[in-house]
This record gives sequence, structure tokens and C-alpha cells, in this order.
Amino acid sequence: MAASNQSAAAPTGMNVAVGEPLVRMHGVNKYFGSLHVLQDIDLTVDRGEVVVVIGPSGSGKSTLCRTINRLETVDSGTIELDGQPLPAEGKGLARLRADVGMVFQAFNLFAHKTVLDNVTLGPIKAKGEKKADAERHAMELLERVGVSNQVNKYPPQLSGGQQQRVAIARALAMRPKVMLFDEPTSALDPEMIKEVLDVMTALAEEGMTMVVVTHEMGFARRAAHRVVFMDEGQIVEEATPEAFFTDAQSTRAQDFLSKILTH
Amino acid sequence: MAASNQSAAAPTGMNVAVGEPLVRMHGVNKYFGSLHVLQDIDLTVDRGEVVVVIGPSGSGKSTLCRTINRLETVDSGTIELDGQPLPAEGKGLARLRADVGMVFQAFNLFAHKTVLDNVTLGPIKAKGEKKADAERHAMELLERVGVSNQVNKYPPQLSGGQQQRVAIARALAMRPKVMLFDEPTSALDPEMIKEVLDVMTALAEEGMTMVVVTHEMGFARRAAHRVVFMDEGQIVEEATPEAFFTDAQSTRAQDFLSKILTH
Amino acid sequence: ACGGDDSEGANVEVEENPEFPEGSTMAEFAEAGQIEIGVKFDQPGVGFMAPGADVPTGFDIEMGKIVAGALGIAPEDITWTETVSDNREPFLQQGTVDIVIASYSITEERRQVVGQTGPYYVTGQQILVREEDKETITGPEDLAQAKTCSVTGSTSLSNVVDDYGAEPVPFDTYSDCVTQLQNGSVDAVTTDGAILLGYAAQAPDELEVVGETFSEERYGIGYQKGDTEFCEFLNETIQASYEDGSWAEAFESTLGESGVETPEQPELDSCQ
Amino acid sequence: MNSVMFDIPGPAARRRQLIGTIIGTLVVAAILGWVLWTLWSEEQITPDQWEPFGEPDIISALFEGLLATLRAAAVAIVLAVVFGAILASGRLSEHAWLRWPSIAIIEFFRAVPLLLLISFIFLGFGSTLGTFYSLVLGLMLYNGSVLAEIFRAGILAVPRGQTEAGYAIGLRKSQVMRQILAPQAVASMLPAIISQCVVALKDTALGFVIGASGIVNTGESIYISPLYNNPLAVGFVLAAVFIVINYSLSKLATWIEARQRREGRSVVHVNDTTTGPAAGGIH
Amino acid sequence: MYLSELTSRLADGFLVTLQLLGWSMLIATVLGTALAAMRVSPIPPLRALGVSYVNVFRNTPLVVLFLITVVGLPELNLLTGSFFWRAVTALSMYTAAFVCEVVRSGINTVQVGQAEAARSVGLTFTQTLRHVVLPQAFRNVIPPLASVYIALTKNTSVASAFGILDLTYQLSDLIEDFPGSLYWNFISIAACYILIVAVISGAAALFERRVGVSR
Ligand SMILES: Nc1ncnc2c1ncn2[C@@H]1O[C@H](COP(=O)(O)OP(=O)(O)OP(=O)(O)O)[C@@H](O)[C@H]1O
Ligand SMILES: Nc1ncnc2c1ncn2[C@@H]1O[C@H](COP(=O)(O)OP(=O)(O)OP(=O)(O)O)[C@@H](O)[C@H]1O
Ligand SMILES: [Mg+2]
Ligand SMILES: [Mg+2]
Repeated sequence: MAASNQSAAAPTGMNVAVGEPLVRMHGVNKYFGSLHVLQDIDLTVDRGEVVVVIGPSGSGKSTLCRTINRLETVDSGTIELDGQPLPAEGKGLARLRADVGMVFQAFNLFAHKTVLDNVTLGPIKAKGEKKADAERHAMELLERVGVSNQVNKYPPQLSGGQQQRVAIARALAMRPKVMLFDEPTSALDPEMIKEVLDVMTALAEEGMTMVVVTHEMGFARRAAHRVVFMDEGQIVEEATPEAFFTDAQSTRAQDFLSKILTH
Repeated sequence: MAASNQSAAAPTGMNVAVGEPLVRMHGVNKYFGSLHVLQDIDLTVDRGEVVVVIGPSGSGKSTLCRTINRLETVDSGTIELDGQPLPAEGKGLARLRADVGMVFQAFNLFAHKTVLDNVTLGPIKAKGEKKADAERHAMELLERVGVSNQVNKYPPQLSGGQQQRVAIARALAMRPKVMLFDEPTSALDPEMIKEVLDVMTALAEEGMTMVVVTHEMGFARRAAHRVVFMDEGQIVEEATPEAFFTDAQSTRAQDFLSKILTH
Repeated sequence: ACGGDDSEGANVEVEENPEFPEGSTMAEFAEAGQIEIGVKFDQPGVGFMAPGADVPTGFDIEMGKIVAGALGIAPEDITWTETVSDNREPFLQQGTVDIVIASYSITEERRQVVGQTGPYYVTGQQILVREEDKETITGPEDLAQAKTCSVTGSTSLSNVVDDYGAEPVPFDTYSDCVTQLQNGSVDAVTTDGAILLGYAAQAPDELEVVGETFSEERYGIGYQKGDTEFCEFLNETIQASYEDGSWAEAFESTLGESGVETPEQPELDSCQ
Repeated sequence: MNSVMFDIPGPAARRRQLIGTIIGTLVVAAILGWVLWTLWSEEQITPDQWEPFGEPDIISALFEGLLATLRAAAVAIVLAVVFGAILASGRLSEHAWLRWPSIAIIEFFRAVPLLLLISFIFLGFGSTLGTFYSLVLGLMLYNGSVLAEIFRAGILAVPRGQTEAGYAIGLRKSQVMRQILAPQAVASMLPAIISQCVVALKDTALGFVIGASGIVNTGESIYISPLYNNPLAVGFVLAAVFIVINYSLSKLATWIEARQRREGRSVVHVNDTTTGPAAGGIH
Repeated sequence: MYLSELTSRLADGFLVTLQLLGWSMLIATVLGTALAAMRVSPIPPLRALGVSYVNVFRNTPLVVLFLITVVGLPELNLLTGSFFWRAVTALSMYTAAFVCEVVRSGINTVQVGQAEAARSVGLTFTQTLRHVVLPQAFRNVIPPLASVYIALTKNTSVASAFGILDLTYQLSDLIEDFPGSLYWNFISIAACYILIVAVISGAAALFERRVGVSR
């Protein structure tokens, strides 16, 4: 897995300064109609930090994630990436999004393109990389996520776990500063969950900055620096995994944990 | 939960003989086209026994389950219920199916009927029970699974967990000799899994004979008498949960467990 | 509302209590005091029902009134039923209508299945053109390459196409053809002169029937096959209308409006 | 909210959209203006073109024509439902000798132009059937074949799990059909059946070709009479009448469909269901 | 005699039907796609125009449209010369409404997630459209578009009532010369239409298989 550290543009790896804020949300509010889905959200994610967001269904986790690369707009508050406020549109926005990798619950691989084309589309079209370079890099990444023998297949021909790993490779191909994961394993069969989580864990260990919405408490315990618990659009609690799982402060978090951990 | 024990026809409860074979599969083979999905299956489930079937996706678990009430036919081998071979069609088959309760992954509640009608349809139409009797029994069962305040709603108005509990009540309403569960929790949000598993655990404790396909290892540990591990259409290993989880014999089972337990 | 200035057309004499042999068809009609006549509704001047009107107008209608009058039936007691080209024989056979006066050419084939007497009018295929073209198109010979409209599947159309090289434009009704002629989409309309005259009568300044007839169509009255007694009565009635001027009056108030002369009264076939 | 085409607009995009809206409004206004100007300059919006539609006689004639049209469409649809149900059960049958003829009939009548069919029926049997039943028979054969496919799709669209759940609680095949499949299928097919009524109603206009009475026939008799000679006005009035009726029917269909979606039921679409060479619904 | 006449007239009619079909197909596709673009555009008046067009033309009987173009257009001094083009006008305008709906729903059935994924890897609006949305929309559109073309094929027969000598016209025309030929006329004309229909659905199936390898 040394490959990506060699690419100069990649902000991952040990030689990158850890600790300064990379994503900063301040006073963010968001409504869907009259539904207040994000309420005064303040959240900072430092470079190299892995933040896991958990909370009941409908609490606004996905929405939070999606505002960070402006797939959703916010009604008030500011969001900064690497010190710059999010551009509202156009080339600037496209460039920002290239810096933010996103992995969706439903994989969302381009259904009409092969695995390889899925991974190279962004670098070639958005970054103007040469096809050969893009393909070389894509092959490295596909190898890293363990699907390099499937490069000429189309997404529906792959298992869910394989598709999700391709989706991670596709996001990494843009050499993003931060990766967003929105329940990356909840559409997967149990045996495939591990193969995806393993890739994510490795990524976290390499120092990638990550925001992960997930119900996989094992992953949170193992890889997260910080757990953020959301409920009804608010951040109710923030803590280290350690502290959160053994000694949650709020009753809402305790209640949620009791439901989710005991079976 | 004493209610069901009073109903004379219910084979559950402490006063029922435990130990004699209730479901017996012998030399069962099944093909889908050229795919050999069930290979020489021998499996006996005793009265009052809870058998958990686990295995990788596509290994034939659902198919095994479905052959027991003949939603799938087998190509060779015999399946007996309570000493009788499965009838091939007609009234006899319908009567057999009434003795075998089935709970599906996708709930499959009748979308055009209320919760109460879902539960009473079988008793009234297949068993010829009086409407009032059927409704009284249905209300007991719905109370038992904790959805008695939703009886006049339609299935899509309920949460997934509630729907699955209604589906369990619907199956119980036929006073079945054995209950089959095919991944009853895998279409559910994590917070709802527990409410369904709790109902199943209670059922197991009461002495219901159950065959459960699931990936919930907690449930298997807690409630199963025996774990059956399937791979590629074969039963690879059978053991008590204790033995299976701590000391699986086959490499295939070890491999599977390592994938599924560590995240 | 077309043709004559009032929807009643010419005044028709209604016989007071006519005498008919006991049990004859005429006696039945006279007794009942009403009759059902099948006519065309879509041929101005011949048989036409104006939109919103409740009685049709045209030469065929006038002939119907004459026949009814001879039976002692007033025009308002006639039931006019629309017949189209295809259903005239079955309507007669099944008794849906009592008689048919609907630009109904007498042919041997038709006489096999229904009774036809007359002719009360003889016409033939002619050509209708716009007023300004009456010098350039004077007969079928001038139709070569000309867009010529007639009704789908009619003999008239194949005649001019096969014999004179016209470019066929089939439509569903002659009225559609005339509309197309007026808006300049076709150069000529061809069919029975009587029908064309009906259109010319409606727009005497715009449309003109040109040339001689180049076929012969003999319009007759259709009745139940085999009723010779009734046939005789029809012939007598037509003959009488020739003589007392009501036939001429009927023509002048309808087809004659376009200014053409009232034609010779055709010789009637005898009833067999 | 999120569309597949457009990202959420920022300020510049919103400004562009505003400019586009202004230009678009102008363009639309220009088109409408041009149409009106042409109509005006060719003397199509003069009182004498429209006057007839104020006359009580003409209004009642149009109304009667409309009634005839609606009657033909209604009778045809009722017969087509019966015919379609028979064909559908034939096509769903397990017996090949029932299935194949049903398929042949369905595919034939869906591939042959309705006008050709109606003309053929009228030329061949018009003398006994009359114009009304020639039209109705043609409509029945065509719409019945389309409805057969809708019915079949409706039954097949009920999720398989519903059938299995029915079997699992001990119901028999006929009970599953009656208690589970039929009620859900009818609900899911309702919008498609209503849409087919729109198709049938439009197709009823074809009756004018064989002289069947109907509103188009009445309209024709208005504009061909030299007194009025107003084909465009008549055309617009006819179109307006059909648009009002059909639009209401379509709205009804979408409303039912939306309601069923909300209740989480499946909905059958005419065009999704075409398996053979010919498509229904679009006529 | 009948046979040779039948074949020669069917050939004539077939050619006319094909010409009607070809031109109407072309114009309806272009117009319909433009209308679909209007319907999905963020500009309200264009959307309104697209919606109104579809509602008006989809709910009007084709016969009435023919009446308006064939009898009405010459009143406006438009297309006075040619019945053919008036028929094509009616057919194209009618069919465009259906093409519009098909294209629009083809675009809308591309999952939003696909566009979001494209935006997430930094593609701009045009790139997202060109590389992700439109190729998939195109594939979704083929089967229903074939259905529209098949309906159009059948609809060309309406032109036979408005001065066009197409296949359907031959039905009654042949009877004039060969009374009693009705059944054969009907069967052979129907066969011609079925042939066209079969070719269109065959082509669509072929095409779909070629662009749809990945399914
Ligand atoms: N596009 C939208 N329009 C309207 N409401 C929305 C939209 N997207 C989400 N919501 C609502 O906003 C709330 C938060 O949604 P969100 O998807 O962020 O929750 P979540 O925490 O991700 O839940 P889950 O665990 O189910 O994914 C929910 O009530 C949801 O119904
Ligand atoms: N109706 C069918 N027709 C053809 N193949 C089928 C059918 N049903 C199942 N199969 C195949 O049979 C094999 C076993 O399927 P089965 O559903 O029993 O597996 P499973 O162990 O339940 O898997 P999962 O955990 O994904 O539910 C699979 O390869 C599946 O693709
Ligand atoms: Mg979410
Ligand atoms: Mg399964």
C-alpha cells in the first residue's frame, strides 16, 4: 500500500501535518421545507482525523455529510474546506468536489462504464490527466482495494462488496484531501462488509482524513479518533470511541447504544 | 406470553414432548438449471429445537428453508414433516403449509389488508375459523409481539421492525408446528433489529421449533440449540453454538466466521 | 340553411285522404300517416343536413316530399334517416327505412336485391373547378397531371386517373374535396354532375361545373324488392310531378340554384 | 428536489436562470404573438368564424355528437375489458393451446392500424353491423388486446413474495388469486386502464371515416357548410373539447397513481409492459 | 391479374407509408427532444411551454389534428401545395408529444445518485451531462421510443382519409376494381404494417443489446 504515498499530490501519508483544521462547519442550519434537519451544527475535522458519525435513522447524518461537498446547500452558517469557504457553483465548485472524495451507500458506480473507466473518468475529464497516467494510477488503486482482476467488467457484474471497493478507488483516484463515507456498508451482505471495512481501516491508518457515517461499531472502535452522535438534527455528543461506548453522557446516546449494541 | 400455551392446538409450551424428529430431510438435491444448489442434504430438526442456519451468500440457505414448506420443489430425496412426507399439491399441501409458519426477509405482508386482516386471513380462509375467534387470537398474538396498537393500519404505514413482528404474528396465527425464518432482520435498520430478535428469542424460550437463517450471531449464541453451516449447497458443519463459534472444524467455516465476526 | 331560403324548400301538395287499394303498401303508409325515408345527409343540393338543423334539404328531399304528399303524408310527418353508400340495400331489406332516395344510381346488381324505379333524374360524371379555372379546365382531357379529388374508392376517381392521367386525391366526402378545391389544394373535383351542381349552387361565384357528362348515372327510388304495386304508384307519382310542375319546382329550388337550366324529364323504366 | 440534470444553483446560476426566464418568456410570447397574428391576418379570428358556436342548434348538435362519441367509447371500453380479461387469462394459462392463440390475437390487433381495422370491418360487415358497431368492434379488438397486456402485467406486477406469503399461510391457488393477487392487481392497473380510456376516446374520432356519428362528424358538417366555412375554428373547438375531457381523465389517473404510490403499492404502466412488437397506450 | 395489381398497388402504398413514416419520425424526434429539453430546463416559461405542448397534443385525437392541418393550414396560406407535408405536420406534431415524454422520463429514470457521483468526482455540469446522464438516458429511451415509432407507423394510416394514397388507402381502392377482394386486401395490407412494426422492434432490440452490454 505504499503506492499512494509516492504520488506527490496525495495529502495522505505520514509526512503530512496532522492537527490543523481541514473541514470546518460553523453554525450550519438546513431545512427541508419546515423540517429542521441540521440545527446549529459546529464541527471541525482536523487533517488526518477520522470522525465517525452515528445516530438514529433520520437524524441528519447523511445530510451533514452531503453538505460538505455541497450536494446539499445550507440555509445558514459557513462551511470551509482547507480554510476556503465552499464555492457556490461552476468550475470552483467542481474543483472543490474533486478534493472531497465521496462514497455512497448505494455505490453509484456509473452503470454504463467499466470498472476501469469508472475510476479514470474523473482524473481524465475533471483533472485533465493523460489517459495512460490515469489508468496506471487507477490500476494501483484497484489493486489496493483488491479488485484489480475485474477492471473490464461492468458494475452490475460485480458483488456489492466489490462495487463499493471500486467506488472507494474512484474517489481516491482524485487524490482527495478528505473522504466522506455515507453508510458505505449498509447495503452489503455481511461477508462483504468486512472487505470494505478493511479497506477503510487501512486508509484511516495511512492518515487519510475521513468522515464516516456508519452503524459498524467495530470500525468506530478500531479506526475512529472521534465519534459524533447526532439526533434530530443536532450534534448531541462528541467523544473518543473509548469514552463514548463505555460512558455516553446523554440519555439519547445511551438509549441508542442500548438498542444497537445488545444483539 | 402465557396466552399461546393455553390454546390446545399450539404445539409450543413446556408440556410438549421434546426430542422426537419433527422435520426430517434426507438425501435432498435441488438444481436451478445446471446450478446444484442443494447437495445431498440430510437434516433433522427435533420438536422444540432451534436450529440456526448460517453460511455465505448464495450457499443455499434460503432454498433449504423454502423446500421445507415446498415453496421450492426438490429434485431428489425426501422431506418429512411430523413423520408424513410432504404432499405434492392441492388441499394436502395447503394443510401442510398451514402447519409450517414462514417469516420472510422482505416481510411480505399483504399490502392491501390491515394488520389485523393480515393475521386473520389464514385462520379464516385456510382453517375455516370463525371471524370473531380468529380476531381474538390475532389480538393476543399482536399484543405478544408488541404491535397491538397498530391493528387497523396498513403495512406500508408501519416501520420495518413492526412489519416483521406482524409477519411473525401472522405465521403464529396458524398455530404452526414449526417456524421458518429466512433472514428476518436483514432488511431492517439496526435499531429495529433488536425488537424482532427479542420476539424470536422469547418464542425460542417457549419451546417453539424453529429453523432460522440469520447472520445475527448474537441470536445464534443466545437462542440456538444447534448451528448448521452451509457452503455451496452442502451442510459443511453442524454443532452447538458454543462449539461452532469457538472451535469450528472446517476451514470454510473458520474463514466465514473470520469475515463476519471481526468487524 | 342552404340552398333554398327556407328549410321547407318548395311547397309540396299534400293529397287529402287519397284512395288506395285495400292491403296495399300505399294504404298502409296512408293509414299510418308517416313514412321513413333514407337520404344522404352530406351532399348539398341533393341531400344535406345542415349542422344544427332538424330536417335535410335538397333535390332528393323534395322528391321524398312529393312521394309522401301523394300518400297523404305531410312533410313534417316524414322521418329522414341518413343512409351512406354502403348501407342502402341492407336498410331496405331489413325495413330500417321504407324507401331510399339518396343519389341512388339504378344498376342491375342492385336490382337483384332491392327494387329501384325511376329514374327521376339522369346525371353523369362531371368536373367541378374554381371559377377562375373554367377556361383552362373544360373537360376530362384537361385533367392530365391535375390534382383531382373524389371520394376514396369511387369509380369516378379511377375513371379520370386511368383514362385521363389525373393525379388522384382521395377524401372521405365530396364536401372535403370541395373545401380543398376552394382553398386551392386541388384543381378539380369529379363525381356525379348532380352532386357537383349542389356544391356549385352554394357558391355560384366561386365554383363552376364544366364540360359534358362522361358517364350516365340514373337516380332511382329504392323500395322493397317485388312490390310491383308500389312501384307503379311511385312511377305514377313521378310522372304526375313532371306534369304538374312540382318536379321542375323541386329542381329549381335546389340544384337549379347554381343557374343551370332545368334538364329534360327522364323517361321512366317500367315496373316488372 | 435534486434533479438528475442540474446541481443546486448558486448565485450566478440563479442569475442566468433569471435571464433565461426573461428571454424564455419573450420567446414564448413571440411564438404566441406570431400565431395570433397569422390567425388574425388570415381572418380566422373574426366573429363570423366563431358565431356558429353561439347558436343553440349548433351547440345542441355538437352536444349530441359528443354524446355519440362518449357512448361509442364507453361501450367499446366495457367490451374491451371483457375481451381483454379473456385474452389475458388465455395468455397466462399453463396450456400452450390456449396461450399461443391468445398471444397471436393480442399481437395481431396491436400491430394493425386501428383505422385499417375499422375500415375493414365496415367494408366487410358494415351492412349488418352499422357504423356504430363497426366502430365499437374495431375499438374493442384493439383496446382489448392492449388491456390484455395491462391485465397480465398487473397480475405479474404483484410482488412474488405476496403469492408466497399466501401459500405459506396455507391458502390454495384459487384463494391466493382471489384474496391476494386480484385485489392488488386491480388497484395497480387502475391508472393504466383509465389511460386506455383516453386512448379509446381519442380513437373514437376515427369513426368519422366510416360516417359513424360523433362530435368530429358534427364538426365536419359545420365547416363544410358554405354558410360557415370555418375549419380552423371547428378544429380548435373539437380539440378543446377532447383536451378538456382527456386531460381530466389523465389527471384522475395520475391522482390515483400518486395515491397508490403513497400507500406503497405498485403501479402498472402500459408502456413498460410491452413484450411484443407492438406498443399500446401511445396511439 | 388481381395478384399483380395487388402487389403493384401495395408497393405504391408501402412507399408512401414509408415516406410518411420516415419524415414524421425524423421531425417528431427532433421536435420531441427539443421539447423534452425544455421540460427539464430550469427556466419556468420553457417548462410551461413544454408541458402545455404535451398536454394539448397528447389529448387531441390525431384525426382532429389532421383536420386542422389538412383543412385549416391552407386557410392560413401555409402548405397549400402539398397534402403530404400537411400529413407529416400532423403526424410529427402529434408524435413529438410522445417523444418528449419518453425522452423526459428516460432522463428522469437515470438515478440521481449517478449524477451526484459524477459531481462528486469533480465533473462540471456539461461533463456530467455528456459522460454520465445522457448516455444512460439514451439507453433508457430506446425501448419506449421504439414503441412510439410503432404507434406512429400505425398512425400514418390516418393520412389515408386525408388525400394520401398510402397502404390503408389501397384497402377500399382495390375493392373498386376487384369486388370480393376485401379479405386478401386486408390481410396483405396488415402484413405490410406488421412487417414495418417487426423491423422497428427488431432494430430496437438489436440496438439495445449493443449499447446495453453491461446489463
Ligand atoms: N431531499 C429531501 N427532501 C425532504 N426531506 C429530506 C430530504 N432528504 C432527507 N430528508 C429528511 O431529512 C431528515 C434527515 O435525513 P438524513 O438522510 O440526513 O438522515 P440520516 O440520519 O442519514 O438517516 P438514515 O440513517 O436513515 O440514512 C429525514 O427526516 C429525512 O426524511
Ligand atoms: N429461482 C431461482 N432461479 C435460479 N437460480 C436461483 C433461484 N433462486 C436462487 N437461485 C440461486 O441458487 C443459489 C442459492 O440461492 P439461495 O437464495 O438459497 O442462497 P442463500 O444462501 O439464501 O443466499 P443469501 O444469503 O444471499 O440469501 C444462488 O446461487 C442463487 O443465485
Ligand atoms: Mg442516511
Ligand atoms: Mg437467502
